[in-house]
Amino acid sequence: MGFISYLVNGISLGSVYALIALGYTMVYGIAKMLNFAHGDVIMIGAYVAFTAVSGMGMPPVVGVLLSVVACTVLGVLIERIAYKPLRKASKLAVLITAIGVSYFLQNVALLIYGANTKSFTSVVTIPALKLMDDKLVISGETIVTVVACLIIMAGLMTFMKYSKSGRAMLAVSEDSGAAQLMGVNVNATIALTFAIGSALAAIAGVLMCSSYPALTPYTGSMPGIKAFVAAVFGGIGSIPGAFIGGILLGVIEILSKAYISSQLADAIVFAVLIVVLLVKPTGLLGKQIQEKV
Amino acid sequence: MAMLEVKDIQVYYGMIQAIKGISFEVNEGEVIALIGANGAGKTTTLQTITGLIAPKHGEILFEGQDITKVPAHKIVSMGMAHVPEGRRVFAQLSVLDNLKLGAFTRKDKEEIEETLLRVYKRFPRLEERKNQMAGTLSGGEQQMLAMGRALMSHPKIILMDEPSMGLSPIFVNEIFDIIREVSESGTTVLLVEQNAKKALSIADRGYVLETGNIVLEGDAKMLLDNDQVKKAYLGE
Amino acid sequence: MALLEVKNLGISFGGLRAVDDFHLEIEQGQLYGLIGPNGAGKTTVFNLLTGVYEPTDGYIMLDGENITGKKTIEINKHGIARTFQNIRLFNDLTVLDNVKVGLHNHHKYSTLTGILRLPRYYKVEKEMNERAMELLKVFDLDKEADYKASNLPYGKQRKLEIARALATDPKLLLLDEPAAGMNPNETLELMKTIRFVRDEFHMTILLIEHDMKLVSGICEKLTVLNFGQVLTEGPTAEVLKDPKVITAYLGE
Amino acid sequence: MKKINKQLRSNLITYGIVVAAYIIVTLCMQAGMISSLLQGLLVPLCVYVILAISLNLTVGILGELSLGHAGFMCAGAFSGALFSKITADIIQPAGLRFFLALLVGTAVAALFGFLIGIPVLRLKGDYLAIVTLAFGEIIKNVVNVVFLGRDSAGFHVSTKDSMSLGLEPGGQVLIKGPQGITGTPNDSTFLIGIILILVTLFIVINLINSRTGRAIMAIRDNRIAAESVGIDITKYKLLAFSVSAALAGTAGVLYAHNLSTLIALPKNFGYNMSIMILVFVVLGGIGNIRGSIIAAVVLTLLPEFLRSLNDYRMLIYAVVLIATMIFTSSQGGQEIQERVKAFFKRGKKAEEGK
Amino acid sequence: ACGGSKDTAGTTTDSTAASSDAAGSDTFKIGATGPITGGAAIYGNAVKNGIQIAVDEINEAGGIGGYQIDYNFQDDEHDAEKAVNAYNNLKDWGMQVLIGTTTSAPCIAVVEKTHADNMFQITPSGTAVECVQYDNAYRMCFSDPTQGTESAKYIGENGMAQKVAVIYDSSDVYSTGIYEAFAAEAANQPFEIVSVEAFTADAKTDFSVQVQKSKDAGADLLFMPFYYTEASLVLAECNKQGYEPTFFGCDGMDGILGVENFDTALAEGLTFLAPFVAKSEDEQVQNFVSKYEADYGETPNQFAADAYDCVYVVKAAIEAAGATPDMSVSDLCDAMKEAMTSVSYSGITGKDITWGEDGEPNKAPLVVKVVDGEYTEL
Ligand SMILES: Nc1ncnc2c1ncn2[C@@H]1O[C@H](COP(=O)(O)OP(=O)(O)OP(=O)(O)O)[C@@H](O)[C@H]1O
Ligand SMILES: Nc1ncnc2c1ncn2[C@@H]1O[C@H](COP(=O)(O)OP(=O)(O)OP(=O)(O)O)[C@@H](O)[C@H]1O
Ligand SMILES: [Mg+2]
Ligand SMILES: [Mg+2]
Repeated sequence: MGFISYLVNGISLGSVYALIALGYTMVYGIAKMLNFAHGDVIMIGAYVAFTAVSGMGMPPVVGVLLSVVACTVLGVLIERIAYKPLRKASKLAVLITAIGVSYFLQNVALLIYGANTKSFTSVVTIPALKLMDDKLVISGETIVTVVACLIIMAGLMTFMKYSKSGRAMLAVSEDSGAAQLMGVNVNATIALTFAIGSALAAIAGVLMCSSYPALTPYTGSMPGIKAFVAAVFGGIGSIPGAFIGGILLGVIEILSKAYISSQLADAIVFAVLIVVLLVKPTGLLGKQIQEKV
Repeated sequence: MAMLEVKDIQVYYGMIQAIKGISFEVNEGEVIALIGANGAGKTTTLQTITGLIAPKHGEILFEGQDITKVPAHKIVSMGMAHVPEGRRVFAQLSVLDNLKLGAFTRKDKEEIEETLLRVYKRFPRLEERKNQMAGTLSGGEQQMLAMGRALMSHPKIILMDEPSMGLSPIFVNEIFDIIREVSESGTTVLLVEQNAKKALSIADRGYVLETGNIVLEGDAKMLLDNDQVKKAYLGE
Repeated sequence: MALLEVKNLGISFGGLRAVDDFHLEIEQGQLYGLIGPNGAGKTTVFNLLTGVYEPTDGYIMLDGENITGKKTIEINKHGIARTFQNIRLFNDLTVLDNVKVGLHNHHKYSTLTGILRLPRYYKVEKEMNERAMELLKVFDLDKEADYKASNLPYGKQRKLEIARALATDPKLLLLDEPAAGMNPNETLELMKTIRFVRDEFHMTILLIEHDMKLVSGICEKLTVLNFGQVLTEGPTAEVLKDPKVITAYLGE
Repeated sequence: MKKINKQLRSNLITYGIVVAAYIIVTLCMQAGMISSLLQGLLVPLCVYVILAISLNLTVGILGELSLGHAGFMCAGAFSGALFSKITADIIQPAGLRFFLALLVGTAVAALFGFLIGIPVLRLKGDYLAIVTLAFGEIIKNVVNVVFLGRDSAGFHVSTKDSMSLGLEPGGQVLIKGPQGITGTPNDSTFLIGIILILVTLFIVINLINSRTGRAIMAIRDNRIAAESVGIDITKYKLLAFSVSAALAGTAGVLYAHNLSTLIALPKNFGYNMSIMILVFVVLGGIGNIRGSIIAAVVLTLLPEFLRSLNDYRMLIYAVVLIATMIFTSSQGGQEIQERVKAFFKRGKKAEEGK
Repeated sequence: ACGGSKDTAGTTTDSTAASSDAAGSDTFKIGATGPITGGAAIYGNAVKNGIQIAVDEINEAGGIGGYQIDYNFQDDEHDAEKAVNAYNNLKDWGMQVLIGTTTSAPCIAVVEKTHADNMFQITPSGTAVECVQYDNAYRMCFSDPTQGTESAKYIGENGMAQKVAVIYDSSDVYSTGIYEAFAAEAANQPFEIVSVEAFTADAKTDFSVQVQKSKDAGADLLFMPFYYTEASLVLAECNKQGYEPTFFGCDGMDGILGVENFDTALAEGLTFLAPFVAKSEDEQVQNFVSKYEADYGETPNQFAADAYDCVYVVKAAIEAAGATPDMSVSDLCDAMKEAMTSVSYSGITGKDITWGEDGEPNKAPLVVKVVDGEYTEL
């Protein structure tokens, strides 16, 4: 009994990681950059929804939509201003810029909203699922998050596989010069990637804060890192990998808290990650790229 | 009016000037050969034409339209294809996906399908390997893919950068046959080659590039007989 | 006894039998050519010989020693050095340093000696510089010793790769399409250099090439590979006349 | 040779800058011209400079992205501080004790670097980065749950709390879990910091310009080619990684003996710190040792000098960081730089081949 | 909540420009440090604002012994090293007395420096034992052990529970300190600790396991020695799991009702020991709360209150010592140290507070319980 409910909790936490990781992996897979600011876009998304719903009394759906729009615009703007000039620069330069953007977003939020914690009102209205004489409770948030993950994952995979823009993204990710020669507009494609990634971030932010309602300017940073780990776990760049990685990470975290040590849970999560990578150096579902000599 | 006109372009890599002001033109239906030693600037010229590199000075006209500042992807959709140096196939995509990307600028599904069949007919090996990851193809196979991919866009003009590099003798002949066929089917060709003899033998006209300057130009037959060319590029 | 003796060598990639039942014998001092259509498996043979891939079948004997399944570094220490079809230089190092890396296992001092700059450091570094410059002179690269390797023109990069391979003092030198991307004049010059290396360093050389002028010009013996298998082998002139080779490879 | 001379000159300039900085600061200090703020920053500056130089060995010379450098600093800091605490009454004078603590911290960090390097260095690129991050976090996490006490019966360890150490009355808690180590003697001085920077420079510069350094850089530039000329990849990667870790450990000891509290927070020993060191390295120019030093100094001082801006200070820091990256790394920015350089070089004949 | 941005008035003094001591000889220069950026920014902001109110009041009323107060607050990002920088920066500005630092870990580092400089220091909220280990340092709040011990005693003496579960932040000095003292005292009390679960700063979003374990252990009281941000999550999780024990917190809980948009029903019945309740009828408290609300648009928490009191304590000590601003930092400190043990202060965090030589305040904690969505003093 205990185990099952830990498992459910793990999936619940994991689905949040998965949702964030999907956005991470999307941007990484195409733009080949570790967007360390992703977690902070999530935080902004949550604040926007918070302001709309709790501050201005809009209905939750409108709040979520506003948040998606705001984050999409934000993501595209960030890309345009901070990352685009560095298209040809080293990966490290872009990484550092992303870190700068992360600091920037945190401090902007701090100036606008202050450091005080806000309590986020859940946007999920469906009731919790109670099983086995109420012993096992699956919250509405968990259900919505898992379902959202699955839909987004399926959507992204279909998009990448069958749409023209999806194929353009794959081409850009491999060789943007050659992609241009195919007639692919590289800037527009990368902007689209960021738009999608940031829209996902907004959804992730709203759902994360619905499950874990304390909102501060730093809310996004640790889950951001964890989701990054989840994405790598599953094989960074792989969409189903991000989902599986996220869920597994959540489950491992919760189970090690429950059965080993709540203080060492993070250490255990990281240790498992290391072991997985040693066995499968490109993550669970990552493509093994062999260099042809 | 020439299909493609290059007017006095100069190109720099940082402070280094790679192209020092060259002009030439390509007429519709022609095969033009651009030859020259290593590092003469042939690749740079082609990349400048397709908009991958911006020239510091000069003008490029395609069908009378100034494309000097037009981004590469728009130039491609205007009907120019470029088979890049070193093939640059999308290594982690399948052969078929690579070909489909070639037709990225085209809309009509049926026409694309038709072109695909024609490409398969010309390169049966590609159909055989259509689901293989492009990166694991051998050098020659990759070259076929690069050519096939360019043809998928159904271009008015095709720019080829050393298509025979690294190919077996039999295949070199085949590639030149294909270039001739492509030309005969109405596509204009601008061909960059180390294999000057073969290139000039199928070309209508040719230009000789030396350290960023055009030093010789004229009828292909004439260039083949030119002593200077013979000595420097034909190894005779 | 042959310097290199290969029997029954094979490897598969997934379902593809890239090299199958391959055999090869090269005598000391020979200039040997490996030719064949694109995708025949020539580069793969080089990768097997140098331990980049581990063969699933067969054995490789170098100078009487079995080197099958050994790691790349081990094989290099045993005496096989190579160049690559797609050039692999140490791009950010200078031309001189590229060659000095090649000298790594023949001119040694410890890391601590290097950090503390003990006298041995200066002595060995001097030896290395001298030896490296000697090698660069052979390839007419001495004037570019201080260039960054990636700033060399293509043809010179290929030569530098050969110089670096020679620096490891191999018994057998493998060259993968050394003339690719060179124009006929440059190829002629390269042929002279390869012959010079063979004579001056008493080197045994195995090369892959599609340029028939080079192959017929300098190779003494040839093996022709087709679909991973040996199609034929023998003295150059004979092989090039073989109808099988003409249909599969040469054309016309 | 011309090139060698150029290199030597460049290295001498680097040493010279450090020594000159010391002399100038010391003179100003005697003249009372240096504010308390700056005085307090001197040792941390040395710490960050050493960290930046050492990380440059991994990132710039070995060419691998490490996001766990703070973990090694943490290992060095804790082992060094623990050593000092245990031997506080035994070993005198303080100078000798601190010297030994430095050795201990360095050795422990090197050991960690070596042990972690064995599995980690088999991975590539971003995967390697994430695993170093993971290791850094594990070190921090584990340090946070360790309780160590000492009484007449010897040492006691627990991972729960200080009560479960079961110390006799009068026993001393040495490491107190999340409270870390308090009461570390303040042995670090600016002079020692400068000496350590010089030692670090000496080790790193000489390593780079030696047979070993060439092998490491060869691996960075082309692993397959390096193997083909007989370079032992694992050995040299491990060597570079361990040396880099060891030097981070040295910096950690210096850090630990500058403050009397040593607590492993995300901020000082977590990935935040690792990333900050990485920022120094990238901003200073990957592989450019002198650049690392300058970037570490400038970026440490910047937020302090922005103090008067209060709430906007970290915002401005972020903007400066982004703007600098765009300026130094974008094409447009680089063209401007080249033009500036060309302007200064005019007249001087441009040397061939760079 | 605009606490972060509108109150720059207090720190308008340009710290780099005014570094000469002499110029300030007709004012007392009081400095303070705490985090106003980073994850702990809430606490620093509260302290900053609380001091500002007191300083303004005192200056308006004629200052300390006729001398005005100059006040400067510096950010320390809740980092020991940055706190030392902040301290040094204040020294350059000419600080004579330090109110700080806000959080424990940085405070331990800074107290070494104030000790070396012999500068008078009083921390509003540095709860760790080591914060006041030297004779120049005092504190306004309860120490961690005091709080832990008092909490255990209170629960035991009032028979609040038989079985107690504890959740604490094992990566936090404050939380661990209270927990350890609580556990030690629990041995003498008629209840049993049935479950102890920790969390860390890196994993403080999800509390499902900790809550479930407490629930499964059958605890009828949940002791939560940590801050209210995490507490709000724990309470939400308990609600989710349908677990309804008695909640017992610590002074870090103060502020939980002020969390914007928080469903106060979740915190109903939450009891904790605190030095200060904003809803108190006390006149001084009401005065402070109304000013704070007017200036910063939010209800002050105990950090702000402790900080506010600190200023008055400093004033009392200076006046008792008869000190003047032209004294050197060290002389001032010696004079104030001596005065401190004789000061008896009544403020908003306690009445008739006195200090021992150990720097600890003697004051009775208030017991606060959340009733009908309001803090109520028991
Ligand atoms: N990305 C680059 N950065 C700096 N210089 C470059 C770059 N690409 C080419 N160059 C230089 O520009 C000149 C022209 O190069 P380009 O590649 O156009 O020559 P090419 O005629 O195509 O030679 P090849 O026959 O080797 O392909 C050469 O000197 C080359 O070194
Ligand atoms: N790592 C690999 N994975 C899968 N297939 C491979 C791999 N390496 C080579 N192959 C396949 O093995 C075959 C032989 O390749 P190889 O590179 O040896 O050809 P080659 O004879 O050198 O051709 P070329 O003259 O074009 O260079 C090709 O069909 C190639 O696709
Ligand atoms: Mg070229
Ligand atoms: Mg090959």
